[in-house]
Amino acid sequence: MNGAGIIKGLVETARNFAGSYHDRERLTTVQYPEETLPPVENARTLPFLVYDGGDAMAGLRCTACMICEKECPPQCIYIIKDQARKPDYMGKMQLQPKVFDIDMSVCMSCGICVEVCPFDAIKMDQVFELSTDDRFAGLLFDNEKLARPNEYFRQLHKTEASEVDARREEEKRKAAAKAAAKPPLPGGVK
Amino acid sequence: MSARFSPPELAGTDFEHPLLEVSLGPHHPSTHGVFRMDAALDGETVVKLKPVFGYLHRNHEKIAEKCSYLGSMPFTDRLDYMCSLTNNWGYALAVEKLTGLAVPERAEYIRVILGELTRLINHSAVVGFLLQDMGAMGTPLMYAFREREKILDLFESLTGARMMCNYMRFGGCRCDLPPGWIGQARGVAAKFPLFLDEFEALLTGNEILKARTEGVGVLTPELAVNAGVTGPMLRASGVNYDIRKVDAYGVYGRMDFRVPLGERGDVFDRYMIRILEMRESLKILDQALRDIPDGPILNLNAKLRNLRPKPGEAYGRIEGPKGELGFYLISDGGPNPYRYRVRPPSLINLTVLEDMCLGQTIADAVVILGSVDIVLGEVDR
Amino acid sequence: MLNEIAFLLCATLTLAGAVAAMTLRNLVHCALCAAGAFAGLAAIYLQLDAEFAGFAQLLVYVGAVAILIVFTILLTRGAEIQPAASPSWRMGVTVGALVTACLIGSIAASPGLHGSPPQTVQAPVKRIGEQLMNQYVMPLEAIGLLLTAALLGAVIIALREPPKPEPPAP
Amino acid sequence: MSGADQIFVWIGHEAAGWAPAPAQPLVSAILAIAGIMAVFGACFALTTVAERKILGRMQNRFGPNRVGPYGLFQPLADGVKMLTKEDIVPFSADKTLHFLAPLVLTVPVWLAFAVLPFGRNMSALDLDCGVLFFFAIGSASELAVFMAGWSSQNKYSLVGAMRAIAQMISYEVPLVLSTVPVLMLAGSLSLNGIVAAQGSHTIGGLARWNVFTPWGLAGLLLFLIAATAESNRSPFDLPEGESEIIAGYLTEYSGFKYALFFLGEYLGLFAVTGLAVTLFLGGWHAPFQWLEWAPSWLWFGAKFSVLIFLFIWARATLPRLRLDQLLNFSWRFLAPLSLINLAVAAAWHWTGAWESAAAAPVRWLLCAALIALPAHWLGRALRGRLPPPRKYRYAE
Repeated sequence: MNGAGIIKGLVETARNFAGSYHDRERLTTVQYPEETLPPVENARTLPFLVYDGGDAMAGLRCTACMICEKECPPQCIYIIKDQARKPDYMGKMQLQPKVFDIDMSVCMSCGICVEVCPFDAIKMDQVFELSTDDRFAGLLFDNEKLARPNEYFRQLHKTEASEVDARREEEKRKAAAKAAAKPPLPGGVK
Repeated sequence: MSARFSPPELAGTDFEHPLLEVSLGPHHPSTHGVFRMDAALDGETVVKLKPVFGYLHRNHEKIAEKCSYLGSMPFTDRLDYMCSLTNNWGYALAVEKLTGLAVPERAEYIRVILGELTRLINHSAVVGFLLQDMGAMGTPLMYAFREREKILDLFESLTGARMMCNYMRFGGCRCDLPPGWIGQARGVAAKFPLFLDEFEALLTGNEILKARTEGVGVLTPELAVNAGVTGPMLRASGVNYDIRKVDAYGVYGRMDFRVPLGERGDVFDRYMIRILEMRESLKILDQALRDIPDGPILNLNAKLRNLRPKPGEAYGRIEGPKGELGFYLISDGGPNPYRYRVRPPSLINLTVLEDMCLGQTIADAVVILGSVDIVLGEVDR
Repeated sequence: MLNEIAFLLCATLTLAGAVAAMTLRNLVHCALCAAGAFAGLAAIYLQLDAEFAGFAQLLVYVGAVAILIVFTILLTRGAEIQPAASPSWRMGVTVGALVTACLIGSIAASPGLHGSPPQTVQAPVKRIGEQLMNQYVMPLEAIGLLLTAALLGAVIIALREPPKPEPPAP
Repeated sequence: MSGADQIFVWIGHEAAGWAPAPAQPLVSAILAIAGIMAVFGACFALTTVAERKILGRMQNRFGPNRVGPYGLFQPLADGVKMLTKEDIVPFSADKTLHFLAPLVLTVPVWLAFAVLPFGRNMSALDLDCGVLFFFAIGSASELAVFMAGWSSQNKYSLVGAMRAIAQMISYEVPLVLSTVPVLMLAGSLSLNGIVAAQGSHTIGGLARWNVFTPWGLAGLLLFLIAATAESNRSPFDLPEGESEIIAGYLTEYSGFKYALFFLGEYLGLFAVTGLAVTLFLGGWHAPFQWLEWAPSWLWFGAKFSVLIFLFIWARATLPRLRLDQLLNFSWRFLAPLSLINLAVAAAWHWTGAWESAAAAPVRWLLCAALIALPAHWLGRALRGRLPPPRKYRYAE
């Protein structure tokens, strides 16, 4: 019949018209500022630096090993090593970054820095409200702005954080056991 | 100032039909991004059409030659930004060929699942865009995007990102499926046929759609094969060529699915083939979600950093949603590829645009372009 | 008083449109001015209470004839013309003079000029229709036939085999 | 009649009564004009937001809901945006025509509302040949579109204007022809007369609207299709087909001039919808006798809204036709069908005596068949010989 297909189509849009009023499956829009989606554990937006303890700068896990800087595909990480060293969680003396900048306007949220970091020092954040009126300085994050406590990481990525924490506990325990088994050399530091 | 404008090279060739030369694009509403068609029109009939591209060129291949092998992976997301996972897969396949890394079975299944979900996203969105080009106010597109949201949610909970997934790694995948993911995916796959039925009720029988697409933009099988057209466009012309069958990469060899083939190679066939392929994809999804084994997801020998493949070359290709997506790599033993080359299906499918558009009206040219299914990120790279 | 002003406005519009249609350089402007003249004429009809004639004038002349002229201009050539005398200008002057003579003759013969008050003619649509269908049915049909023939002729002239699209180069 | 029914008429009378006697006709005319402009101006604003919301819902999204409660103040925001936008006139444009085109479109469209009866005793101007007036006024819009497209000196504009004119001329034929049966059977060109002719009732108190007859139903459908094309709405929105020719003849317009075009188009749609209500849906009459207590203008408004919803619904669903298909559809389907409809109306008229309970359905069905069969054949002929249904092979 002429127009049968058109009528079928009209019925379909009418069904969606009615459906959008009662069926959440159809009306998938989330009205953003009032509603937000529940956070997704794996979601990633931009990187941050993890620190332990109360002092952000002292507790940074980052050892300025430069791996992330080298691996970052868009080359948005910039690190300068500090001369001073500080002990890490296993008591080993490690370097620390003097400057750790990430240009967030260049970062493409791929998460490769997280994957390559051997110290679990850099992780992906889930913030997305980053708009600023200063696109150069406002989006260049330094280590103070990047540092987040480990609790924050635990809050975002529960599974990953508990894995990391367990591993670090284990390593710490092993290191302590090693240190106990092998008494420090007389007179030796380091 | 005359309203008529005869371009110099065309003026005087035929006094009876002064040609109107219009440049559709690069910021035309329906050129799918920054694509341009220089068309010479006689009335509204296209007598000459020159595709112009390169407006979105981002130097992808040269950047990849300066990047580590891993570092190019997130860049492949941005080739065809509708289907980042299949791009990942193509690139991973090429590097795996180069290095000889084997992929664990579970990872292969995950790849198949993600690849088919991507195909669903792509095909439904393409049909939506095609109808958008036909002036359907975006309604089918919105329905397609509604379903796409659900699949993107799956991607987000697995890979952490909705579009730029950066998920596959050489020798497997980045992370394992989160708990409950398979169930969710089954739920989405089970509801998708309802959406397809709805889609078909809205579109397939529609007289206007038929009038606009039947017999429009016919691509003969000979021309399609000669021009190297691949993917749904080639199959709509009736040529049986699907790399999932030909190469049986991944675990496609174990999957039971059929390849739908078109009859006439016009826009309607291209529309219909995509719908039918989605139905076949759902079959594959069902099997893969049912059979997925436990096990590791990454080859234990896989190296994330400092990958230095032995000197040699490799070509990895997959059946992307748009056609044969190939990555060609030459290694000189260094940490980055010596030569990196993408075979973008969109670009090669686009080369037959003029042949399909000649003699059709300008309104048809837009629809034909929509049926080719291009993403400029891939065409221009 | 109001009536006179309205008449003057309409008449000015008509005359100005007509003069502009003759003198302007741009053909599209000429066509649009001609449409303006047609509209002015319709307004004069309406002012004379000839509703049917007035609206028919609008519908036919502004809605169809003016558009036809515009179409013809666009389909045949560009809008700009060279200011050159037409070779058949003598013919044009002759026709113009003849038409003017006819008009002057009929105006001179009209009772309004001879002092007798113009009688108001009541012409409701219904009566026009009845007259057309009874008394003037033959002329009406003849005109209809003529127009149909003209339409068919135009179609035949315009009908041209569409150029076959060249087969795509292998 | 109830007070609510005549409230606007009463207000008009009272207000005009305050004026000195010689000025009274002028004052009441101005009041009518002000009333029409206010109501349909508001209607325009409401329709823009309602259209976007309905389209949104049909596409499973919310539509505008940010400005004011339920997004109702969206038109205000749009208006402010339109008015504060830069008014760009292309360098090579024909500036006079570019300026005049929106006016030529909008002003006559307002005039068309003068003859529409919005309720009992509620038409601003009861013309003897109202329908003719309506179509005569409408013919100016073609010139306006042409002026806009030509004066912009833009290829897309020109193509859009050519498309628009071709389309409007083609669809004016079925539009006018589909109204002719109504005029014939009502024996009047006056819209008030046509409404009055549909005022009586049959068994069960059902009104004698034209749409309840086979020719009226067919006529309404033909009229609506042609009206969609006349007002350049989807699926006949080729002149502005944004996916093909950017915005057609509107490409080079911005700011207030664009808003005027927008206004003109919507008002044209309203006018032609109002005409459809008047011609086929009984004007301001209630569908049943026992519903006549509700104010007549409310009935008009209700029917008007339903038709507007239909237009929006079609817009949400249908893709656009191609120009040649569009013209073919008009000349090879709509125009012949409306001529046949004329004959069916005549048949209906001749069988006017078949009023008995047994004969009436026979008459109805006979006339319905007389129009349905040609429609079927014409549709077949239009589509040409259908190719066999497609079969899709599967390769294993």
